[in-house]
Amino acid sequence: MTYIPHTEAERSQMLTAIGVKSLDELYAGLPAAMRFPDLALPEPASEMEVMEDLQLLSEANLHVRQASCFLGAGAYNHYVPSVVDHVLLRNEFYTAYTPYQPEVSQGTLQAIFEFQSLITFLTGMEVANASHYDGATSLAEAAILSLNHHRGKRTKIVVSPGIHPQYREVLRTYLQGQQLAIVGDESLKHDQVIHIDENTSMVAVQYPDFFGNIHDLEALGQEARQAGALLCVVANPIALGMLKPPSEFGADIVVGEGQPLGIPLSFGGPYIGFFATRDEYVRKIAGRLVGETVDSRGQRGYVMTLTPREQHIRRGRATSNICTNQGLMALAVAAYLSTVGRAGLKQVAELCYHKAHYAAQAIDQLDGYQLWNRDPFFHEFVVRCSRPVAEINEVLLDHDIIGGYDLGQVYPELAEHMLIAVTELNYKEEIDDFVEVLNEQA
Amino acid sequence: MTYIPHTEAERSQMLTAIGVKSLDELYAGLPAAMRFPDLALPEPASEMEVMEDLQLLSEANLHVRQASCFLGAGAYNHYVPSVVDHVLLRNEFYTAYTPYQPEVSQGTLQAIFEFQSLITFLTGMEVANASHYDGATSLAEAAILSLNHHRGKRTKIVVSPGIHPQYREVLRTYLQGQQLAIVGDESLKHDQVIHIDENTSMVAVQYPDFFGNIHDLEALGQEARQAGALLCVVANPIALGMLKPPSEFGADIVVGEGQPLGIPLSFGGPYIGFFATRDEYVRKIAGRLVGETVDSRGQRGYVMTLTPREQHIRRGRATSNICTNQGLMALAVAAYLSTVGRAGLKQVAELCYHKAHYAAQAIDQLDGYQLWNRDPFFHEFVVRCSRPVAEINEVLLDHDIIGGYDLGQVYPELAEHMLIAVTELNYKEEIDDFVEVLNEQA
Amino acid sequence: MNRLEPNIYELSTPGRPSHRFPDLDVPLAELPDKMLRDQLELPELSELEVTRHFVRLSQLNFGIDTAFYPLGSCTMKYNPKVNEDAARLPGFAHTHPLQDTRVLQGNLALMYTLQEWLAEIGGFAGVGLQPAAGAQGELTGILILRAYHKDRGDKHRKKILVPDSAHGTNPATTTMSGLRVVELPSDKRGNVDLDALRAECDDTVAGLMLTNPNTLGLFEEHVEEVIAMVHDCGGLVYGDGANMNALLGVIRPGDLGFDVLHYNLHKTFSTPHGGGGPGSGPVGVSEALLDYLPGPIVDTVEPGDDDLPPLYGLVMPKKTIGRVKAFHGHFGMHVRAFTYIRSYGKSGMREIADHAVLNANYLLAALRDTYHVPFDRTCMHEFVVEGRFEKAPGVHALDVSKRLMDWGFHPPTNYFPLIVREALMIEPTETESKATLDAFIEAMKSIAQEAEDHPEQLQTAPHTTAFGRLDEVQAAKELVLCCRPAELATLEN
Amino acid sequence: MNRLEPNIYELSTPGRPSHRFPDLDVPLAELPDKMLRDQLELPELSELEVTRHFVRLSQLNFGIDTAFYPLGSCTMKYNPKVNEDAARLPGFAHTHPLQDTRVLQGNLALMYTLQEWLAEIGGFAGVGLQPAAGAQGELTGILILRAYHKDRGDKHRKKILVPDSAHGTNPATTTMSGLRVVELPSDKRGNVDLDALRAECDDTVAGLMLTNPNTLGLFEEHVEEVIAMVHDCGGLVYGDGANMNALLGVIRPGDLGFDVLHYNLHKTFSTPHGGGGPGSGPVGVSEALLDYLPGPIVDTVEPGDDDLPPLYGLVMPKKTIGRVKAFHGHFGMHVRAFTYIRSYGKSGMREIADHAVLNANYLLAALRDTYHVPFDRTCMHEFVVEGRFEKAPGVHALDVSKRLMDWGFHPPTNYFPLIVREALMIEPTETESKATLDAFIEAMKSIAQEAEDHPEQLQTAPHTTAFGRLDEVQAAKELVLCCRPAELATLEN
Ligand SMILES: Cc1ncc(COP(=O)(O)O)c(C=O)c1O
Ligand SMILES: Cc1ncc(COP(=O)(O)O)c(C=O)c1O
Repeated sequence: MTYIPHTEAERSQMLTAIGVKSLDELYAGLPAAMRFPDLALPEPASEMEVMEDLQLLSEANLHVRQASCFLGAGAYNHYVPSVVDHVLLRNEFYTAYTPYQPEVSQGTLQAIFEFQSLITFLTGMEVANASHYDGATSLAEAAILSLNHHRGKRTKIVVSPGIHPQYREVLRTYLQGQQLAIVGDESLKHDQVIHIDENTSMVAVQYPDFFGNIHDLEALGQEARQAGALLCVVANPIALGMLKPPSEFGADIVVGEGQPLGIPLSFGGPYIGFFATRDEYVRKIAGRLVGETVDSRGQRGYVMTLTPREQHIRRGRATSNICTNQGLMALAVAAYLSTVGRAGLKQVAELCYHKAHYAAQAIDQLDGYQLWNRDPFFHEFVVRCSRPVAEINEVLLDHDIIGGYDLGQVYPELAEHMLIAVTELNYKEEIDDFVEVLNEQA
Repeated sequence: MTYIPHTEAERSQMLTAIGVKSLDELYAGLPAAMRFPDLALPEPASEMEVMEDLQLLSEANLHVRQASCFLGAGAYNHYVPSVVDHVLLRNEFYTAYTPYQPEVSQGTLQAIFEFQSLITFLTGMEVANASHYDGATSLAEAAILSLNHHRGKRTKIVVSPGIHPQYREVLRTYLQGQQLAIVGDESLKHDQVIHIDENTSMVAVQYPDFFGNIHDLEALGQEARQAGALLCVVANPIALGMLKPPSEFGADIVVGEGQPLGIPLSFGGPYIGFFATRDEYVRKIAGRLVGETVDSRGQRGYVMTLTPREQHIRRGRATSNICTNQGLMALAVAAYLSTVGRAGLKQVAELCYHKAHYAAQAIDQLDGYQLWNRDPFFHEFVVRCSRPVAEINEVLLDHDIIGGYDLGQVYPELAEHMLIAVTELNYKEEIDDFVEVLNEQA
Repeated sequence: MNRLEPNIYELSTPGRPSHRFPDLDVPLAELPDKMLRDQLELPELSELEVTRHFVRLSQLNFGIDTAFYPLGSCTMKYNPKVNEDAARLPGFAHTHPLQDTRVLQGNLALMYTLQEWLAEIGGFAGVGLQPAAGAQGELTGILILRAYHKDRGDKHRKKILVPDSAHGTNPATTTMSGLRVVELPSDKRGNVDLDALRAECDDTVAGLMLTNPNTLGLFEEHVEEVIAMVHDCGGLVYGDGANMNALLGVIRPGDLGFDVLHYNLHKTFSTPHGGGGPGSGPVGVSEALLDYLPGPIVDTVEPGDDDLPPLYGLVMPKKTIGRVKAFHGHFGMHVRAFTYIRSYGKSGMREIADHAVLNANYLLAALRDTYHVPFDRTCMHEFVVEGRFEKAPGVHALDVSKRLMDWGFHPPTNYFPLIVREALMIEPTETESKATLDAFIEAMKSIAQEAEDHPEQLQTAPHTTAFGRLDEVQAAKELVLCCRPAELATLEN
Repeated sequence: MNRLEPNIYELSTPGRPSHRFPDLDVPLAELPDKMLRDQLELPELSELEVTRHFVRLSQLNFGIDTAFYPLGSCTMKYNPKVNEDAARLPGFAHTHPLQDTRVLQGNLALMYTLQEWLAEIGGFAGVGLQPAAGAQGELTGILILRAYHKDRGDKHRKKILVPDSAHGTNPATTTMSGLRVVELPSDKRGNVDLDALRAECDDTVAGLMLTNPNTLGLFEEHVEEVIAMVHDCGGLVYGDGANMNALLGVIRPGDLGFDVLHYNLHKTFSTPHGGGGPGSGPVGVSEALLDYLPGPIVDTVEPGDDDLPPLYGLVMPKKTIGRVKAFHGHFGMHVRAFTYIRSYGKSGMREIADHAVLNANYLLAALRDTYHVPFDRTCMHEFVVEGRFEKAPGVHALDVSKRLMDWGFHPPTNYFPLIVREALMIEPTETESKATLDAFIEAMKSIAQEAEDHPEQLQTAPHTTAFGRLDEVQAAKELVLCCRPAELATLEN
């Protein structure tokens, strides 16, 4: 299959116009010995054959719609209303690029502006940017903002062990070149508050945390504020459909993973990181910002703004290198939130909440299983099992059930603990079946 | 799930503006006793639940991509390039209606004009209309055209038994109110030529015929012409990618089923009937015609034309009642033919041809099976079996093979004969497997 | 600098590489040389050229998804996106119409259920899904009437009564069926004129074709009497169900005495109009006519029980008028309509009608003082006003329509029904919001004012669309119905 | 009558029924009252309103599928539709990143194969697919260099050499990685200035970031020498692969001596740009750097044999720099790129580069006489001209760009690279036809003429688009970054 339009005749006309005899000649300046390698790739194939291959590969997977899925841990199986993908398939949206030329990009610009607005209101903050790669990198970008806010004078980031382990990994990857300490997540018992001091740039916490717990962050916010550190909350956006926005705990930055808002699981990506903060930090935000303005005809319109923050202007002095971000995913989130709306998001949140509690209670009553969470939780909870989680999950799979996350993999103290997520897609019947199989495996 | 936007407040504002107190009052003029029946319908459901139901229903089917399909008989399993459906999903195309207002319908109008052009060139005729419901009704409309052409003075339609049986059924349904004879298809042995006389309005024949045969229609065309009857050819459009167009046999009307040109099988519909003829009959064509013109600014544009032929103007004197036709399917055909293009259509035709012959030859060599076709055939052929076709098909199904059409169902003389179709979607391996299972069932 | 979109032949370049199919994997067979064509005048484009062409063309259209589209009689309601997804599920989209029905129980269950639901909604004993559109539903229905009378030996019933407000397909259908149209006048309130009807009711009446609500958007006030008169003279009553949207959950045509009715899935049940189809026009019939339905229809061939669902099969009604289409009708549309009814459910049906009627009456109330309403009473889902102005005699309904485009609205239906001068037939549908209706009202009022102040603004409209008025006379005179390929491709590969 | 599209909050109506989820089917649990929010300022729209809004917005965009889009450095080639279908197959789209990999062998096989193919195309020992975009690929690569030196105890290597023609992400990446940027000037032919490079090559060099072809679209003429110099002083060479489209099947960066390189799947491998992402920026590395790749990557954990495919697993490279993203990268983009490479295959790779280079040189040859070409030699897949005119000093590159919109073209990249005055960076890509290029040439020439004759036509352009020039100063000054909901919704249901 080729998408190259040239005919033989056109090719030779063009070569003549250029003044060369062959295509090879165009590469005369390239090291001759290495030119035109013989690549070990498959032969070209027709679309029909390619699609068959892909179909077969996809069928070699067990997907979550073929099973009951109780796995979350940072990626959630939610229902995506049909209209969302119909919007994404608009050719003018997905085949455009970054709206450098606003006169012919108002569609993208207004959609991003709306995404920013939706995130701003959802998080309760004052301003949101056009997106980051995912929840993990938005946390890293928050840390960088805090470091810049403190002009590099503070060299400690305090993180809660209740933040998604992979987010903490990414944070450490991003900051490995800086001279600073990332502390607080040494063990679950650990109280981060003891780390907060005058050298602390940012305190980061997850809400609900990785184990599903809904903590009141009021006190932590005050500690951070007192120490002059920024409070960053990693929030689950569906939970914000019912829970107090982090702004109410005095959060300075709210970041998170937007995947639950209309983006398919897709084996982990593309997703979208959202990033909201206070107006006072707007000039330190990484990434694109779209602002309202007017055009030469007096019409309201939108442009990318405050670009001097960004790499293409500030180059080596920019605080982030982000360029391409998650435009189309921002559109998905905007379409999702517009479609489900105020009432719908609340409904999803509550469905998740009640179903998770129904499941938790039922499992807690089984012999051999015990609910680990002591605090209120949202749609995810931890169960102490009396066997290795991997073994239980294997049996569950035989029943077409995708079991929860094996916490022992990353939290040694939580061996034989399973993190279970429940969403609106889990009917009562599925939950009951799940509980029954767990019971048999106790 | 509702798509009604009204809020409670709006509803009452609107009722007030109308001057009524309740919605019920709007129906005051309706027979009171029968108002507001209690309908035995399911409760409303969320999109998520509805989609799950539909998914389950669809999975209760065995579809042709889950099996090897050798079934044709008027509906063919061809590959549809991906781009076709992306075009059909353009909101502006599928949510518009008949282009009554050309200033805001140029997209639809030009696409139909292009469809007409493609069909004109493919069939070799001079003019084509915007579509009929399917191949069968386009044959019926051809017959009606012929009757009108002869001003009702000829009362016989001669049809070949090699025309799709269901098309002949539909022809008879359509014409049951007219005083005329439809003859020629009494048995396969029958030579239609003997029926052609001065009273014959139209002679209809299929090309390739229902059994796949490619007949030279030259002689038949001459017979028809001599008798002053119109020759109507029901053509397979994929076959026209390699075979002589019916215009070369002197066809007056070429009709057919457009499904093979980019339309999914979809259990039989929606498909599209195409209809092409000579310029001299253009004022007698049923259905929409789009013509080129200019707008007030001097731009080239398109409009529906010769509308005085149609029911909305001519009412009881119109020759057809067709109104809504197959607009979106015409777009699919236009997109398909533009995508595969000259070389692609020929390639598909030849793939079908060669694969069908490979299969036919292999089956003919088996004990217990015999190729029935004596003439050249295209991508479908008949095999005489030594057992009931239904029995063989049952075994084939166990091997995930969808066998051919059981001809005995409609042609008593062809009991134990199977009509087998092969397309570009049947790989050699599938054909070999099919032959092997047939062999085991001999 | 005006960038008109070339046509697909103008965009073609000989030799352009286009879509590629797999290589042949079997030996070459001998070709029937004598039968091969030597020219194939199809265009040659790259996939990008094809995509860009059709995307650009699409942008020249108004559709429901871009603009308010109050095209009367066409019920341009929102087409839910989930319907599109459902119809594209591989388990539906890739089923062959002649497969063994035992492996297609999903399709059959869906069709069976849809038959039942439509019958329940319309108040009929049974429904056949085969007809492809409204007009084919009409043909089906009238052929059923004809067959019924014929079967009873009632051979001289050749007259079909058709009100003068009827859609053109009604009389055209009658003629196609070999019967004779007798047109009935409407009375002052837009009803069938009872005296005229009475005068025609004799033993040559095969039936009456009645649209209710009629094309004025008005409920036939004497519907029971009208139906009784026809029944009393031995005729049957055919219902043109194009306007069923007003009746969902409100009143059932079958209960009113209609003997046959066609549904328009592409109107009432939200399947997309596709730029002019495909539609779907199932037909519902009373008990007495069940056996005449076109076939096959879906029926249970083995009853189900607690453990097993019933086995469905395709069966031909005993005295069927025959097939009206190859295969089983527009299954893809059946899937969409099924999805739609399943979504709204029982209570949703009436909500649809309620809001369709509410929206129409709201518009009517707002426009009544500005536009002349020829038959002014509570309307159902649509209404008709006159697009003419005493103070601006040179302005016509068409001018109002064209000017509406400048406001971003698709115009209403023009010049139908024929009994209204300068008709503008306005059907908002239930899926439009008050805000949209208010904007439309503003436009309509402003246009009426403009008709007096600046009539030329209307007469030369539209101004802001990509195309101005098209010359229909030239189109009909010059009759260019096919691209002229710039260069008739003679290279054959 | 100008119909601006309101924003989503302006379109909201309190109480509007919107998308409905299933009813709760379990008992209510107690809610954590203290933790509940009392306001949720989200809009409320019907599905039709949502659809119409986004469809209308989309029409305000130019995209590849509507217009030629020669945005330099971005490789705006055709995005095949089949790629979109492939990524949406349920078996891919509905897989959870933390499922047991034994039931996700389809995903892993695809990723493994893509790793292998990209490594083969680039001439590297291995590839990691995790990075989300080009810039993250850069960060990954530079962190790998850093880790490599650190591992060897080479602690004072803090200097990253970056040519002045480099993309802004290159220096920004360097800083983010805690290293120091040293900018290298370009020579007269657009190459890295060898003397300047030589002067910087010492034992504090961590590496060089080289874009080849560079952002002028020119192949680095001394590339082997440049790389050797850096290697000789103990540094490593990072390749910015944004311009790989020119090299497919032509030359492999790994063969040239690059140690690390990021690929842009959203440029070279046709995954859509999505209005600004998602992209995908896999990183290829030489043997010596394999263990530093971010992870997990896909590897075979049990070899296959004739009957069984290998078992794939996710493994963490031994000395990994760590994760750069949660999970495994932009899998949806991996599927598309896989589909693309599989379609073109072995021979197709070079055909892509050939025609990208052919198209660029064709444009360059045609425009050379009209526009000043600062570095004029055979270009690769793109080239840079100056958008300024001696006879029209008031006209700028931006004006040329805006005027191109009136011709229906998306403008080239403006004001990059920074070393060219009034830069217009033009990248046609291989999927555009000669006819399109000819039309673009005509436009460019006509605009150049117009710049002299009617400069104001350029300075006030665009004229035919839905929007005129936007006021960027006001945007930055007033800083409105969020809708102001007309009415802060206080009803809480
Ligand atoms: C009242 C009425 N009857 C019949 C029809 C014909 O229906 P169809 O176009 O589906 O054939 C229409 C179509 O617009 C109509 O409005
Ligand atoms: C030369 C070059 N390098 C790096 C980048 C950054 O890539 P991305 O936008 O994918 O992060 C770009 C993007 O435009 C580029 O053109």
